[in-house]
Parts: sequence; C-alpha cells; structure tokens
Amino acid sequence: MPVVARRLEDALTAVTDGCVLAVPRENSGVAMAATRALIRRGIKKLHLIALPTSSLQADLLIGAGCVATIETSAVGLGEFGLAPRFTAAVTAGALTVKDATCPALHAAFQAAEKGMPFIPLRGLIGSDILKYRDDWRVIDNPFGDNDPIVLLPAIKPEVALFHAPMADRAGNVWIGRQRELATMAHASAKTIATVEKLHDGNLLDDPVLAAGTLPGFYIEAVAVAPRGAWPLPLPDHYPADGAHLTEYATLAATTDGFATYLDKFVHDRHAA
Amino acid sequence: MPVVARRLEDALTAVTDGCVLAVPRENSGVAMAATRALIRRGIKKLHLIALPTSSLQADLLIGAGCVATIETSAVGLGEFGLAPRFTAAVTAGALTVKDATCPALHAAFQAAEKGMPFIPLRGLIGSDILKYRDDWRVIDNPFGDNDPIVLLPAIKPEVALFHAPMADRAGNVWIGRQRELATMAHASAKTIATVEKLHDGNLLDDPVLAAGTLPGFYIEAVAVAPRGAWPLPLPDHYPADGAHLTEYATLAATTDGFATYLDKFVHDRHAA
Amino acid sequence: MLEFRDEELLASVIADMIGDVRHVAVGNASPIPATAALLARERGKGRPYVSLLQSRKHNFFTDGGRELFDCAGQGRIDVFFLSGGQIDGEGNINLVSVGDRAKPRMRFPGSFGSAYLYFVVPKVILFRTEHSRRTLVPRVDFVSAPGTSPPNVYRTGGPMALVTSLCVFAFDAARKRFRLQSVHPSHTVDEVVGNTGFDFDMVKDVPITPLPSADSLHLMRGVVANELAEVYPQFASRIFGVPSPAKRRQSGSP
Amino acid sequence: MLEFRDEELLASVIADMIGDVRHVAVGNASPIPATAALLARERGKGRPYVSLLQSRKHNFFTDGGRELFDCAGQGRIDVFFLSGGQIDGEGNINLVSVGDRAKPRMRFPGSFGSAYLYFVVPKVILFRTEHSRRTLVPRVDFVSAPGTSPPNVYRTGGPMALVTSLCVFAFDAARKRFRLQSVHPSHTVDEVVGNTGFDFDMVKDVPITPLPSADSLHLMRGVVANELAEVYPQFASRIFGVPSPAKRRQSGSP
Repeated sequence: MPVVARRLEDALTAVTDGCVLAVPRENSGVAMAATRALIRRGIKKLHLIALPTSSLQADLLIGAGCVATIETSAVGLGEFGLAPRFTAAVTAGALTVKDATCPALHAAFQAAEKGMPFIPLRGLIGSDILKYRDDWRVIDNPFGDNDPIVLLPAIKPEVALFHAPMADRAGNVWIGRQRELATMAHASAKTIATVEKLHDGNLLDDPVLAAGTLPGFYIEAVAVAPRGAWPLPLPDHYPADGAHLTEYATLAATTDGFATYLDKFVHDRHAA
Repeated sequence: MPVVARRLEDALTAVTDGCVLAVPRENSGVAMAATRALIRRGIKKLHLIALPTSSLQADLLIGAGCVATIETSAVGLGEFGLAPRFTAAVTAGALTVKDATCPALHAAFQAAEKGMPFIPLRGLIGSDILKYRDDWRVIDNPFGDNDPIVLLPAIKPEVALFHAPMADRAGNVWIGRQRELATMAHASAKTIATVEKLHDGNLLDDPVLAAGTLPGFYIEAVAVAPRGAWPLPLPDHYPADGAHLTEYATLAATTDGFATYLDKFVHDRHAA
Repeated sequence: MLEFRDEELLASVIADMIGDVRHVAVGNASPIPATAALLARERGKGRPYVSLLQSRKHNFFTDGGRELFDCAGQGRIDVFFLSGGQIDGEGNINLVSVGDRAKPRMRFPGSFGSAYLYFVVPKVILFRTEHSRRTLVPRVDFVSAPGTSPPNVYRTGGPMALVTSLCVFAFDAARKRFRLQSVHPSHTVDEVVGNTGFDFDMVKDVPITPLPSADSLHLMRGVVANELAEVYPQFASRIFGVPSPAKRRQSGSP
Repeated sequence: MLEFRDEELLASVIADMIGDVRHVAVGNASPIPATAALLARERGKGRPYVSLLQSRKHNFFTDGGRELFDCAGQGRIDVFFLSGGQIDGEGNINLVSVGDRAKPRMRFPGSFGSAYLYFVVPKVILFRTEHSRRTLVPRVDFVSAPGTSPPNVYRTGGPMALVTSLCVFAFDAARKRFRLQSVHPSHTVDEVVGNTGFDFDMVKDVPITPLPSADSLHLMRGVVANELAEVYPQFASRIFGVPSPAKRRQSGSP
C-alpha cells in the first residue's frame, strides 16, 4: 500500500545510490523539489533514464555529481540554451551517455509495461545512435522480406519519480493527459510521486477524475510538495519560471557559478 | 475533419460490405444502435475484430448473416450463457473464427497504433490457438538464449466503431477509462463513434475532461444515439438490461426465435 | 460441528490456497473465487489487494482493457482463477471447442486471456464445480492454454490446484499430473475416481478437505457477504442472505 | 515592391512547400515553421490541421508524449521540421556531437525524435537559419538520422528541402544530393557556395526565392500573428508587432 509521507525526504528512501531512476520530460511534471532533496542527501552514481528527454533536472543532478550514466534522447534547456553541466560533463568525458531517440524510449518503457522482453521500432537504421547501442538488435522482419528492423530491450527502472497535480490518501495520483507517467509507473518496480496537494476523497470514485488517475496500486510513496516542479512547469497549473531558468543558465555556465546556484537554491533549505 | 452526422445512418457510410471492422468488448461501450442500423441496411461479409471479446453485438451480426470472419478471444453472453447464433454458426461450419487471446488482440492493436509491423507476446506457446494461427510467428528471442517467443502482426482495421458518453461539435469524444477505444481509433484507418449526447464547448479545453478524451483528429463521424449501447451497458451511465438479454438468449436459441427478435427489436425502427 | 454450505467450503479452501500474496484478481462470473479472495483479504487485514474484474468499484484499472494483462506481465498479479469446458490430467484447459475444430460438436465462448495469464500468474487456481467425465477428460480437444511448458519456454506461472464440487487436486508441474489432495466432506474417493476422466496420483489415505473455521464463516457471512453483494447480489442473497439491494443509483457521469 | 521581413519570406517559402496535406506538426522553439504552418492553414481554409507541440492549446494529444510518434508511425503526420547542429550534403543530420564521440569538442542536446520521424514523415523540411561551413558540412560527425536509406529499409519519409537564411535547397533522394532551388533576394549564388561546406547541384540560372504575396503577408500579419502570439509572444511582437499579452490566466485545474 502506498505511503503518504509526512516529509518529502521520507518518500525518497527507495531512491538509493546507484539506482536506475526514470524521470519524465521537462513539461510532464518533473519532481524538482524531490531532485533538490536528493542532491542535499548526496545521492551518487544514479543511472538516470529520461522519458524521453530531460532539462534542468538532469543538468542539476549531473552538475552535482550524482549521475554515472544517463539514457536520454536529449538534455537541453530549450529556449534557455544548452544544458551547461551536461555539456561540460560530456565534453570532459566524465559522463556515460546512452543516446536514444524519443520513440525508442517510449517504446522500451511500453515493452516493460507489457511484460515483453523487447519491442520493435521503425527508423534508426543507418544512424549512429543505433551504431553505438550494443544493447539494441537488428533482425530481419519475420513478416517481411529482406526488411531489417530494430528491436529494443524493455526498460525496467527500479524507481520512477515525477510530480503531479494531486493525489488522494489511498495513493492514487491524478496525472491527466501525461499518460507516459502511467507507463513509467507500470514499467518501474517502484514509483514515487510528489504532488501539489492532497485531494479529499478517492480519485477513482469519480469517473471523470478516474480517467486521468494513476492507481495507488503502482505507487510506493507520495509526498506533498507545493510548486514541486518549480522552476519547471506543471501543465495546466503553472508555467516555467523563465527568469529563474535564465539565471540558472548564466550561473551554471561555470563550475563556480553552478556551486553558487547549488548553495543558493538547493542547499539552502528555505529556498528549496 | 470529423462530421457530426444528423442521422445515425449517415455516420455509418464508411462501414461497407466486406469491411474490416473493429469493435470493443461488451462493457466498454458497444455501438448497439449503430449495429442494428447496419443490420437494417443489410451489411454483408464483415471481417469483425473484437477488442478483445464480443457478446450480443457479434451474435446479432452473425445471426443476421452479416459476418464472414470474426477474430476474437471469445463470444458469449456472460451470465446469460453461450452466444446462440455464434455457437450455431461455428458448429455448422458456417463462420471463420480466428481464435485469439485477449492480450494478443490488445498488443496487435497497439502495434498498429505505434506503426510497428509486429509485436511480441509471452505465453501462447504450446496452445492450439497458436497452432491454428498461421499469421503468427515464433522466433528465438534475440536477447535470450533458446527462448522462443510469439510475434503477432499488427492489426489495422479499416473502421473502428464504438459508443461513448459524449462528444463535442469538433468531434472530440470522451471515452474516460476505456483507453482501448483510443488505441482502437489510433490503429484504425477511420473511426465512427456514437454518443449519448453532445457536449457544449470543446472537451480539450478542460484539462480534467481532456484526460479522458479521444481527439476528433482520429474521428471520421459522430452521431448522437441516446442509450446507444442498449441493451449492453455503458460504464458509469447505465447497466446491462438483464431482462432483455434473457429474452434475447431465449429467442436466439432457435432460428425462428432469432428472426422474431430481429423483427421486433432491429427491423422495427421504433424499437431500434 | 459447524453447519456450512458447499459454497462456503469451496471459498474457504481457495482462501487457504491464496496464501500470503500481494494481489489476487478474479475474473467475471466467479462468485466463489471472489468470496475466497475477499475472505483472504479480511483474514490478512487488507492484504492481498483484491481486484474483482466484474466490478467498477473493486478494481483500480484506468488504462483500458489491456491493464489486467499488462499488470500480470509485470508480475503484479499473484493469483488468478481459470476454468475450462474441458480440463485434462496434464492441466491443459479447453475454452474453445469439442470435436473437430473445423466443425465442432460444441463451441464454448473462447480462450479469453487464458493463453497468456496461465503462463505469467504464479498461482493459477483452476475452478470447475461440475466434476464429471465430460469436463475432466483424458485429453482436451483444444488446448486453450497448456498446463506445463518445456523448460526453455518463458513461464513464471501455471496451475497450482483444481477445485471441484467433489475434491481438491494439487498440480505437480514436474510430474505433469494432478494429485488428489482432499475429498470434500460427504463425498468419497470412489466418487472422485468414478467421475474423473483423467488419471491422477493419490496417497492411500486421502484426507477430508479442511472445514471452514468458525472465524472464516463469521467473516464470510459478515463483511465479505456485504462486499460481495455489490458485485454478486443474487449470490450474496442466496448463500449469505444479504438482502437484495435496491436498484443502485448510477454512479456520477460527466 | 512589397516590404517584408526575412522571417516573412522564410515562412512564405515554407508554406508553399507544405502543399495540400492533412496534418503539419511543428516542434518546440520553431516560430518560423509555426508561422508557415499557420499560414498554410489560413490559405487552405482550415486545411492542413496544424499541431504546435509547444502549445497545450494548439495540439490535440491526450495520450502522453508517445502520441506524436505513434501518430507519425500511423502515417498521420504529413509534414514535420527538423534541424541539425550539422547537416551534410547527403541530408544526414547531427544533433549529438562534434569531434570524437567519446570526448567530443561540442555536445548538442541530442537527437530527440529525429531518428524516427525522419523515416516516417513524408515531407521533412530541414530548417537552419545559420548558413555557414560550420553548420552545413561535407559529412556530419554523428548521424542522428540519415538523409537516405537503402531501398530495402522501411522508409516512408525523409527530407524534401533545406531552408536557410540564404537559400532553399531541394533534396533529391535518388541522387542523395541537394540542389540549389532558389536564392533569397539580396543574396547571391556565390554567397551560398562560399558558405556551404557540402557540394550540391545547381542549374545555370538559379531563380530568386519567390516573394511572399500581398495576400500571404496580409494573413501572416493578421490572423496568423494573433494565433502565434499565444505560443511565441516575443516573436509575434518583434516580427508582427502583436502587443505582448498580459500574463495569461492559468487554464482550469482540477
């Protein structure tokens, strides 16, 4: 049964050093407050899997030295430019990047969701993405004739972590249109969600709310973290904090500036 | 752009003789009013694909001589017993049945949804279902070692047909938790939905309703058909009409009784 | 000695088989397995989680009809119930047809999810009240799902037992055979042998099926019966005397 | 002669390329392609359907982040836009890195969906305003997605053209080469040749890129600019003088 944790930190115990951690794309509900809590705890050697891309979350974790490997289709700050700590780590050869393409990550999570060992995907053939992925295979389509097709192994993370608008006390989490969060939870052994608020009553009792609800059955722990995606957006709730992201991009351009950012916005508990 | 048809019959023009028609299971929103309209029109030689099972809908269409082939995991009337016309047609050798298993149909529709030529599925090996499906293949899992696994070809119906609680004038259809209806629409070339009522405004404008909405982009035509799933249930709206289904099971046990049923409940326009 | 109904005995036996697991799912039209699952939950103080697929209220699925199967594929369903128009001595089940497949003598509805769930749910309990040579056959005419698989075939689940109106058979996957585990009170081994079409293993002194405890009967007739009445009102009324509910209000609609 | 901005010319050129199709999708941070798509829609009286992926309002997706790719895989996206940190003369694009991959000189964000969409969207328009030997190279250092594929590789899509700040290249998949289709007004063929790192085909008299019509400019500056302002307020303000909207009210939340 899911635990509704009193403290954010208590909800995060399943995220351990070396953990295979799945996180959503920048506009699907990123658990930024939880991410800052993990950095404060000093988490190490994460194997981060972005579904299918990441922005500030990955850059912060990489800059803070928490990540050994990242599997992703992209890490960038969008209109705020490149992700400076990601870029610095890669050009320094200090980070293992498993480059993918968005639909491959979606499909590989769906394979795990369905208990399938692999899933096929069109495209990819002739790309260097495929060339460098020795965990992917090309077979001749058994239904075709001389028709090569890529097979991707299922991705089964140990923990999925995201932020959503609300949960109820049974641990049901309302995710709305962000269906990839359901797939992420189904594919992962454990799922932790932070939410803006608790909903009174059971989300599954109302057919309209139920349609956008990830059942508590899949949830390990929930914690309330108001504005928990900040400075990233929470769809339909608040936009990205552009001024803050601009400040981040500027500070994180240097290691000293990044340290200043961590001090000010991560390690200072009042700011987090 | 989807058409909101004035008459039910006008919405059904894409369902032609010989059409590969996908329909949902008995408790997901079966377009029974539309089914009766198709029988009245005298539709022939349907290739019916149930996602993943069917009940009264398939039995009526089979009894009325509209079906050449059915692909399904089951046809039955549940607590009301066997499906009499299906059973009679099969024991007479008058119907081609492609027996499947529920997750195979779900997976094969998802393959089409994802533009994949095939999808793997565990299980099945050693079953006579697999034995009689010469369109399925067994390969050795390229990620395993002497690990046979079944591959199912994608199912791409020409038309999907279902009933839902409501639609708006842009053709967006609210399907709630019945996510297989979205997959069915994504997999099919054209989708026709009947609905209880029209919703004022755009379903996509409200994040809560949007979470349960199939976008009009996938919809060919919508028609309003109040109680359009009757006598089958519409989840969260009305239950099955048990008395009627009992009457059906009794009448449909004989060809004469079935003809009486058709006269009374299908060909009599007032009853339909 | 306590008075009890056959249905109560069967539910009690099945509840014992469920054991300490996380999640039991019960398919449509299965009031006795549903009773057993709810009884197990009451005895386990809320564990296992019980999904009654027939009920909107008693299952959590919000991802469409596929979620049950996906959930099982993820290893998140520990116990499920299957039946068969025919069941044979190797645990094969037939939900399709009797006789020649092209033009069968009998046609059942179809295999539903059995050809998958039988492979991936660790404890599948076969449940068929009719115990006869018509249902329990030497060899099924159509294998909807096989009882066992070669060692190289991916299989994390399979049959653990077969419960009928006469007895309980335990299944031994290594031997590919059932073993008569117990005979229900007021029935005999001879009756079982005479009505079973397949060979099975048997010890010399076959025990009587354990009777439901007073505590189990109390739970079944109280909280379990009330929960059941939501989904199986006629069964709950007939077996446990729960008053038939007034036609329930439709739940909220958008 | 009409006055127009460079952005208006590029959007007009791209709108012409889109042609009569059903569905154009535009990725993030692509105001000029978005302008083109919306212009095409206005000129087509509502056709094509335009999805702006950056906007909650201007796309219909309700099945999560996968729906864009699933939709493309279904053949339901006719036109898409891609770019590249590097683009080479065979239409290969690089969104990953420059230099040795293990320790690259430059790292871009990553390939996003390009390695799939480039294969399955019939008309992919490459758009890169910076026209230099740094961006348009003889051979990309990393192939995020190849411009062409062998005949046996499943491919229903690929590049149709490359639009830059200087010119329009058409892509010929059979020849695996770009052809200089037109040079924008106030630029020259020599300028194009001098700033392009790859070889390309060229006729003797390269035409000037067709100028936006008065009607297109009218539409862009009117209805299109207003639609754009929802998604790209700064762009709409800078190019079309749409007043910056007040901070918009958050849409309803549950």
